[in-house]
Amino acid sequence: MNKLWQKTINFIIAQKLLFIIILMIMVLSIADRSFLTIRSILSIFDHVIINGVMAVGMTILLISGSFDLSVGGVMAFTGVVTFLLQPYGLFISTLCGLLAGTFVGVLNGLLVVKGRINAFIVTLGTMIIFRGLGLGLSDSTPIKGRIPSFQLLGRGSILGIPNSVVILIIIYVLGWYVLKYTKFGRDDYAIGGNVLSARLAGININLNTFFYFVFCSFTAALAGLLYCSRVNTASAIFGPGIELYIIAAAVLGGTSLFGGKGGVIGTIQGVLILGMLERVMVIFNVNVNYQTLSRGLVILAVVVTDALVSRRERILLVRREV
Amino acid sequence: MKKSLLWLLVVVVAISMIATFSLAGCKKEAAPAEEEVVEEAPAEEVTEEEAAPAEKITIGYSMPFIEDSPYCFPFFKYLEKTAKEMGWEIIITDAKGDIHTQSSQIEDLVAKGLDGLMIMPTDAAGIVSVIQKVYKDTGGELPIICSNVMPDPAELEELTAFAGPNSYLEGREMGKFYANYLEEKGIEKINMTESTGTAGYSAAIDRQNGFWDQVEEMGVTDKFNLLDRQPCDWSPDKAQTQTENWLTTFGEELQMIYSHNDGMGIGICRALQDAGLEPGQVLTNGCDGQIEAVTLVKEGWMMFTVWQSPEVDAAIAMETMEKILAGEEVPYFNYMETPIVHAGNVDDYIDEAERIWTMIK
Amino acid sequence: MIEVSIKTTRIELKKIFLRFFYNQAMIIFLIVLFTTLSIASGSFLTIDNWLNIIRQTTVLGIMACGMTVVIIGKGVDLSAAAILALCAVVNVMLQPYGYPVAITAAILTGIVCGLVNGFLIGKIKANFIIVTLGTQILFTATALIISGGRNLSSRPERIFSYVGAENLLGLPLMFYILALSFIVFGIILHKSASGRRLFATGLNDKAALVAGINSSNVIMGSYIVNGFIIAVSSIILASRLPRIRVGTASEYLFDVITVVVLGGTALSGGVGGIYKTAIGLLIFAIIRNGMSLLAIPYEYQQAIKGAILILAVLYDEFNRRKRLLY
Amino acid sequence: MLMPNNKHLLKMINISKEFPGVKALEDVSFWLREREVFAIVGENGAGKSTLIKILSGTYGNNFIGEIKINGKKINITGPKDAIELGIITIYQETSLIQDITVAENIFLGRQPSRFGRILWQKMIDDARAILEKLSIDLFPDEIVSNLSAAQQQSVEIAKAFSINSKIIVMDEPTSAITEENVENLFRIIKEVVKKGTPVIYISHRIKEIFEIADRVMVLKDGKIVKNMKVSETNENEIVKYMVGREIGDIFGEESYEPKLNIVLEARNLTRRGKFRDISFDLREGEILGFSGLVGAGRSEVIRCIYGLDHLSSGELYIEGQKVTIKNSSDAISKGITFVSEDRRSESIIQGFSVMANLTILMLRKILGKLGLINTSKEKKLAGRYVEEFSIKTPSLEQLVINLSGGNQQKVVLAKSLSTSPKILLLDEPTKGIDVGAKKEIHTLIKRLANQGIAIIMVSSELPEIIGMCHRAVVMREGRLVKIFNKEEMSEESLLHVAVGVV
Repeated sequence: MNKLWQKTINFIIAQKLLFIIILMIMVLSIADRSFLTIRSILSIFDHVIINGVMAVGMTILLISGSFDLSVGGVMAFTGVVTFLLQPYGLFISTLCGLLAGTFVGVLNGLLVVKGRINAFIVTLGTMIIFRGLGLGLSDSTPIKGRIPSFQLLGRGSILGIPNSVVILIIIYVLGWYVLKYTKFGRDDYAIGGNVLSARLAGININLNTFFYFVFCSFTAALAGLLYCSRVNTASAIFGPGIELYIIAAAVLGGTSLFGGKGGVIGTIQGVLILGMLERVMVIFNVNVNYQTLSRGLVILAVVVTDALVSRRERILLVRREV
Repeated sequence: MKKSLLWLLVVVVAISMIATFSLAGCKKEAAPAEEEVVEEAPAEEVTEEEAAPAEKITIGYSMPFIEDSPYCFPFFKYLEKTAKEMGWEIIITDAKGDIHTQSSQIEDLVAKGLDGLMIMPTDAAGIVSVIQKVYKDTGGELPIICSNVMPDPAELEELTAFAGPNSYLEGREMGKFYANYLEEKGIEKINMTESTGTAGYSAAIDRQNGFWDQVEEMGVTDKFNLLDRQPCDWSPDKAQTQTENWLTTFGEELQMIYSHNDGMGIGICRALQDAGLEPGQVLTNGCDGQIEAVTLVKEGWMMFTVWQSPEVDAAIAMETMEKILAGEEVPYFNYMETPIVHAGNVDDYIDEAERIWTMIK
Repeated sequence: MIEVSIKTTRIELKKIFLRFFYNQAMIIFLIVLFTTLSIASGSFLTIDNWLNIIRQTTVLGIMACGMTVVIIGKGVDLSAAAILALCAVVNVMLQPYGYPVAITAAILTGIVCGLVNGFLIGKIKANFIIVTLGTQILFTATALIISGGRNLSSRPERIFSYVGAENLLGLPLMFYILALSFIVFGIILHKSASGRRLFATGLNDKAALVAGINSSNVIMGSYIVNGFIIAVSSIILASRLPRIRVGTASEYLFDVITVVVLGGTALSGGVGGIYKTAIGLLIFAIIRNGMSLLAIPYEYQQAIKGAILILAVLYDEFNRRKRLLY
Repeated sequence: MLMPNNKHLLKMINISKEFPGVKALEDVSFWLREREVFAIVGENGAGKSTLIKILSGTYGNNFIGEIKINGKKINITGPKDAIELGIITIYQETSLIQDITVAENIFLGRQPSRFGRILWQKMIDDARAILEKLSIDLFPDEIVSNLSAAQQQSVEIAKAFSINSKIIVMDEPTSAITEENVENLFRIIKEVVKKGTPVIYISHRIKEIFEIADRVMVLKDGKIVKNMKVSETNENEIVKYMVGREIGDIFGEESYEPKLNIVLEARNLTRRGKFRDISFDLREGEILGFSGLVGAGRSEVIRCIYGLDHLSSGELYIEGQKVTIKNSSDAISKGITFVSEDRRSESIIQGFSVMANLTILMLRKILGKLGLINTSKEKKLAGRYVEEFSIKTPSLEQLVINLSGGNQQKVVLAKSLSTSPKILLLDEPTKGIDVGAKKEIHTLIKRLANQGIAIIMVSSELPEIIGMCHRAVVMREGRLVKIFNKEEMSEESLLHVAVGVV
C-alpha cells in the first residue's frame, strides 16, 4: 500500500515540472503566434544560459547540504578580472578570470570546512568582498572588451546552433554524468543524505565539501565569462541578486535545500521555467508593478513547498523507526 | 500531502501567469488569487482579442529599471501616457538593473514582432553588442532608438537615432553657471567636492566630463579645488551620509558640492539643513528639475538645477520614433531642451514642476 | 614548595588574563580601534563627527536589537530590510492622514510581517533561511506595489523630522530612542522571564520544552518583536531621509547581521546579549566612519565590511574552542 | 568450556571499561567461532552495549583488555578501524542513505568503477547477487526511502555482509521491526552465518535467542554470569542468571504506606505505534514503578502524560476531574512534572548556570517589581534548593555542565520540584550516575513520596523497582501486562512477565 502510494506520488512529483513547462508553452503559443518559431525557442536558451550554467554548480553544492550566496559576486568579479587582463591576450585573461573566480570557491570551502563557519555567513561575506573588490579594480566603471573574438564564446554559433545551447547541453550532460557516474558525484548524495554513514563508508566529508564549493564557484566563473562575452563589457555590478534566483531554480528543479536529493536534470527544467516566466512578462506586457510580485510569488511558493515537503519526509523518517 | 503541495505550486505558477493575463490590459488592482484562477478562461480571450488588431503600431521600450527610481518611474508613466495619446501599443520591460536581463528582454520584444524598438541602456557599453545583434537578426529592418542614455560609443551605424537629453551639455551648462557665479562674486578659489552618479552610467560620466571640460575651456580650472569625489549612486541617502562626513572632515573649508542629479542634491541639502547651516552657505546644485529640487532652489538651499522633464524626454523619444516610422529623415542626435532653473527664473518653473512630478499616480 | 605555589599563582594569573582576553577581546579591539583612529584622523574626535556617527547608525542600531533577539532564538531574519522598506513606505504613504495614523499603521505592518515569519518558522517549523528569503521578496514586492514603484518624499514638516534632526541637550532626538531601545531590550532579554525562556529555547529547545516552555511561541514572539522594532526604526529612517527608496532599506540587511555577529552573538543560538550588540554596533560604526574619514573609496569600504564580518565569525569560532580550555 | 579443533575467529580478553563512578565492564572475556550466532543477553545497564561500542571502536582504545582476531592482537582506535577489520555493527536506527538506491547503499563508498566511471549495471548485478545469496526479496534499484523498516534492516545486513565482513554485530535488530518481519530477518541472519560470517546478537527478547543463537552469554553489572550453549539451557534458566542481585538496603529507610486517595487515574491510554490500552491509578504518596524492556513503551506513556507526545485516545483524571494535556506547560499547571532519562539533551540546559537551571521552571516566583527577574530573590531561592538537595557546586553561577552526573541529576530534581507538583514522573532517574549519588537520589525520592507527592518511576533496574516502589506496572511491546503489588514483586517474577516467558 505505502509502496504503491509512494510510487504514484513520486511519479506525479517527477512529472510536475514537465507539466508546468508544457502548460507555459501552450499558454505562450496561444498568446503569441511568433512564439513557436525555432529562433524564439532557441532565444530562451540564450536567456537562461547564465543562470543555467551557475545552477549546475549550485545544485551539486545544495545536494551536499550546503549553499552559496556568493555566486553573483564571483560572476561579476571574474568578468572584471578577465577584461582587465585582456591586454595580455585572450588566453591568459580568460584563464586568469576563471582562476580568480574559482579562487573564491577555495576561500569559501576553506572557511566552511576548516574555519567551521556557517556557510551562510561565509558566502554572504565573500559576496560583498568580491563585489567590492571588483568595483575597486574596475574603478567602478564598466570595462569594454578589447578582443572581439572573445564575443564568439557567448554570441557565436556552431553549425547554426547558438553556442549558448551547445554550452548548456555540454555542461548539463557533464553535470549529470558527474552526479551519476563518478564517485565524486555519488558521495555528494551520501554526504547530503547522512553524514555519519558517509563518514563510516570512508568518504572524506571535508575534502568533498571543499571541492563542491570550488566547483560551484567554477561554474559561476564560467557564467561570468559568458556574461561578459555576451555584452562585451564587464562591470562589478552585473547580476544583482542573481544568487537567490539560482537557488530558487535549483530548488524548483527538485533539489532540496536540506541536501541529499536532486539533480541537474530537474535544475535545467527549473531554470527554463523561470526563464519562460520572464518571457511571459514580456508577451503579456505585464504591468511592471506586478512583475516583482509574480517572480516573488513563484520563488516563495517554491521554497516553502520544499520546506514543507522535506518536513513531511522528516516525519516519515521518524515513523520508520517505529 | 505532497499532492496538495504540488497543486499549490502549480496553482501559484498559474496565478502569476494569469495575473499577467488579467493585468495585461486593464489597470485594475490585483484581485485575490482565487478569483483570478476563476478568471482564467475569460482572461485568455482578453489577450487573444488584444493580439488580434494588427494594424495598431506596436513599440517596444526596454528600460534599465523602473520601480524605485525617481527619474525612470515618472518617465515610464509619461511613456505610457504618450503612447496612449498616439494610439500605439507600447510594451515596456524592466531589466532590474541587469544588462543581461535587458538583452534578453530586448530579444523577447523583437521576437514578439515590433514596429520600432526603443532602449534606455542599463550599461552604455554593454548595450552595443545587443543592438548589433538585433540589427543583424532583423536585417536592419527594425528602427532602433536609444533614449535618455547614450550608448558608448555614441555613434553606431546599427542605431537609427538617439533621443533625449545631452548629459554632456548639461555638465557644461552647470560648469558654466558655477564659473560665472564665481566670476561675478569675484571668488578666486573655491573648495569643492563632487558627488557622482552610479559609476559607469553615461549620464554620470558625461556630467562629470562636461563640467570639467567647460571650466577648463573657460580657463578657470584652478579656481575649483576638488577636495574629494565619491560615487553616491544617484541616491539621496548616500549623498546625505557622504555630505555629513565631508562636513566633518573638511568643516569650514567646504564651500561647494557639485552633484550629478537632484536626488543627490536633495540629500546634500538635507545634510546641510541638519548640520544647521544657512541656505547658500555651501553651494550645491541638482539636475533633473524635480519638484523637491525646484522648491529647494526657491528656498535658496540649492543654487540651481537643470530642467530635464521626463515628460519631454519621453515625448521626444516617441516623436522621433513617429517620424522614423513615417519615413521622415531624422538627425542622429535629437536633443531636448535643458534650461537651467535658478533663483532668477524659479517662479516660472515651480508650478510646471508641481504638475510634472506629482501627476503620477 | 614555595616555587610550586609561585608557579601555580603564575598559572592562575595566566588563566585569568586569558579568560578575560577570550571573553572581552571585542572591547580590547574597540579600544585599539578607537585610539588608532583618533591618532590617524584629526576630525575623528570632534563632536560633529560623533553626531554624524549617531545619525548614521541609529536606524541600524535599533534594528540590531531586534536581530539580536532573533539570532539568540537560533534564527536569522533575512527579510529585515524588506520589512524596514515596507514599514517606511506605509508610514510615508499615510502621512497625509496625520502622523498618529502613519506611525500606528507602520508599526502594525511591522508586527504583521513579524507574525508571518514567526508563524512559518515557529509553528510550521520551516527552515528560517528559506522562509525569510521568501518573505524578503514578498515584502519588497508589496512595498513596491503600494508605493507604486516611485520614490516617496517624506514630508518636510518639522514635527516629523524632529526625530530625525531636532536636538535635545545637544544630541539628536533619535539618539535617545536608540539608547531607550537598547535599555528596553537589555531588560527584556536579560531581566525578564520571557528573555530567559528565549535563551533557554535558543540553547536547547528540547530541554526548554520539557521545562514547560512553549518554544514555538517563543520563536514566534522573537520574530514579532523583531518586526515591531524594525517598524520603529523605519519611522526614524523615514524622518531622517528626504526620500524613501525601497532600495535604500535593502542595504541595511547585511550591516545589521554584521553588527550582531560582530558583537559576538552566535548564530548557534542562545549565546549573546544586547551589550554585545552595542559593542558590535560601536565597532561597526567607528570602522565605517573611520573609513570615510580616511577617504577610503566606497567600493573598498564594502569589501572591508565583508572581510570584517568573516573575521569576526572566524574569531568567534576560534574563541569558542579556546574558551572551553580556560 | 573449551572448544577443541575449532579456531576462534574473535577473542575479547579481560575487557574492562570504567565510566566516572561506574564500572561498566569488569574483565569480560569471550570468543567467537566461525559460523555461529553468539547471543549476549542481560538487563539494561548490564554492559552489553558498552561491550559492543568497544568492539565497534566507538570508545576508541580507552579501555582495558585486548581484542584478538585469528589470534592476532588488534588495535581498534575508531569506527573506521573496526570496519576495515571486518567488524560490522548494525545499530537499531538505520544508517542507510534515504534518497539513493539499495544497490548503492550496499556499495556505498566503494562503488565498482572503471577509470573513475561508476559501473551501475555491475553494481546492480552484484547487489542483486548478494540479495539473492541472502534470499532477500528486494529490487537493488529501489530507492531506500520507499522501503519499510524491516526491509531497510535487511538491506543493512546485506550491506554489512557485502563488505568483506568477518563479524557482524547486531544491536537489538528486532526492536524496530514488527513480529511478522522478525522471522524473515532470522532467515537472513541464518543465511549470513551459513556463508561463514559469525553474528554477535544483542537482544532483550530471550525467546529470539532460542530461535537463532548457538551460544549465549549472560551479562550482569558488567560481569559475565554464564556462558553456555543454547541447546543446554532454557528460558527460565537464563532469566534466573540475568537477575538475582543482592538488593541490600541501598534504597534508604522504608517509606510509609501511601494514602488512599487517588491522584492520577489513566484509562486506556493509547498512542498509535507506541502503546495501547494502558490503565492504572496512582495514589497520593505512592511510588509506582514502570518496569519492562527498553522499547516496551514505558517512557512513551509518561511522556504522553506530560504532554510531550500526544495520545491517540484514552482519558486522564487528576483528583477525579478529567483533564486534557496539550503540552508540557499544561501539565505543569496541572501539578505534574517530569524528569527525562536523557539528562544531557532534555533535562538540563547546558549553557545555563546552576542557578538559571534551578529557576527556569518557576520564573514566576523570582519576578520582582515590574515583572522583572529579581536577582537577589533568584539567588536566595536557588541557594535554598542547593542546600536542600545538597548539590555540590562551587557557586551558583557555575555552568551546570561542569557538575558531576549525580549533582546534575539533583539539579534536575530540584528544578522539577520547584513547582511543588502533586505528581512527579521520573524516567530512569538514576541512569548513568555513580552508586553514592544513586543512594542519595533514592532517599530523596522516598522523602518526596512521604511528603505526599505521587511518583511514577520508570526504571530498567529491577532492584530499583523492587526496592523503591509500592507497586510496579510491567509493560511488554506496548501493552500493560500486569501490575504487581509490593509482596508479589521479585526480579524473577517481574522479568518473566517483562520478557514474556511463562
